[in-house]
Amino acid sequence: MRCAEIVTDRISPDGLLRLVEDGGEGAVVLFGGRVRGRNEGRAVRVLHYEAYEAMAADILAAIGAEAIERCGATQVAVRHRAGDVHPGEWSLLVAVAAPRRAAGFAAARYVVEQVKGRLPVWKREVYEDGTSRWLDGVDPGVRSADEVPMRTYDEGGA
Amino acid sequence: MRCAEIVTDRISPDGLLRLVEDGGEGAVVLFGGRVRGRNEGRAVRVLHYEAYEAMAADILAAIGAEAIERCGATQVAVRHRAGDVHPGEWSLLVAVAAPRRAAGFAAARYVVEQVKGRLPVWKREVYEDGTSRWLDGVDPGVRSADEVPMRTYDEGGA
Amino acid sequence: MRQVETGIPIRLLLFGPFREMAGRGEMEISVPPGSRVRDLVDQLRSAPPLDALPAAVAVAVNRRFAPPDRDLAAGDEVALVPPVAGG
Amino acid sequence: MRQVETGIPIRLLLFGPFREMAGRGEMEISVPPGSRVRDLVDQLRSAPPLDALPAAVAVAVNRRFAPPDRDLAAGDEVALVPPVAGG
Repeated sequence: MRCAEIVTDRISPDGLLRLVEDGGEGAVVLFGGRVRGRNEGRAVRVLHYEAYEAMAADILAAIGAEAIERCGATQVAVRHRAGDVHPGEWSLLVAVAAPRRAAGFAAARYVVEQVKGRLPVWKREVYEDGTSRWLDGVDPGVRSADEVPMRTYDEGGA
Repeated sequence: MRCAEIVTDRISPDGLLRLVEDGGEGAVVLFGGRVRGRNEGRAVRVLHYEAYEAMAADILAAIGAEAIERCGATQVAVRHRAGDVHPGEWSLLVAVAAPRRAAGFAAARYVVEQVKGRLPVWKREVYEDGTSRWLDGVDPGVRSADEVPMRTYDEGGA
Repeated sequence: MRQVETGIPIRLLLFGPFREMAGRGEMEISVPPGSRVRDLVDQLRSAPPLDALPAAVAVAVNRRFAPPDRDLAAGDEVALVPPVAGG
Repeated sequence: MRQVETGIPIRLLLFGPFREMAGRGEMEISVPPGSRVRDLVDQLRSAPPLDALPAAVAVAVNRRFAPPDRDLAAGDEVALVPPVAGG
């Protein structure tokens, strides 16, 4: 693990890539999620991220460690924004290094899916017309303290 | 398609990311493959890439177009090195932008697998002791001119 | 009065839509001895402002997701976790 | 001599291990009229320096992979494609 942070400042791919590049591994995979200027036909002014920061930081670190252990990645760096994020800005960046491409892709995808499925973060979309709403979320489930939820995903799905 | 090039100069993730970033899509996925300093226990001095450059450029462009059409990516940029590539340098960089993460991951993976499976490129590994050898390749098959080979891959495999 | 004296003090955290429902993000509350997570949720749901809590609500105790039968202890930090929307 | 006069001129490209086998990357050759890709490969395999070509070899005609029954025409650029190792 090189980094697992919830931050209010802007984040950049370069910064994250540098954190995982120095091990000399053969494969590096980066995922970046950005706020879009339009959602479901409406012009978005800003996406406000609310986080249970202490818990989210713990979970982000756990997700990164799981990606190393389960997927065979060597290095994982992940940053998630909190606060106001404007269209075009990155909200989530994940960088992984791995000896092989399959492990790299699997680890990056694992981190992204787990972030979406269990990170205690909520987002309120604020539109250009001044209205706003909480975006639909995913039930993180009610689990025992030591149970790590596994989610499967369909590579070809949405 | 933003870029599909076989180049002898060094390539960088930043440059490729910038090519796909400007569309404002929600998901960006980058894959980078690097030359490793050791392979099967031997110290590598340099990896020499030989390419059938004209055909490779055509195929690279076709692969990118297929990733857009089949996987739902919006932008694809791909660069592959030719000539001498030293340990730590990127040999292949793929950047894709897509409306959704699944399409982004699928497209990036598609490009990487197709590059490995059908790009007319060969590599000779030169070791620190001065010896060298051609690395094992994959039979691209003998196909009709219009048939595009499809390869399946195992997300969890090597 | 006896129940209040022997009640277990809990720090309740509310986020996102639940925070808006409650009108605040943090509450100091008291639950009867022997209460479990499900008892706390039932108690909250029994009266405003959180009477509109969904039937199944994820709960974290001391920053970890906890099952409904988890016992509560004095000083626990209990968070009601709405459906999450990271990424 | 007649065969040479009516032979079809082909530009043959060789890469990687095949280039090393042949000692050069490019050859101008001539094949009999009516030759297909498989005939050319058989012809090359019949004598040095390419007699060690593998039984199944991928061939590109004018920069596209071509099947064994593809007809060859004058001026075609034919490449013998060893197993590829991109990435």
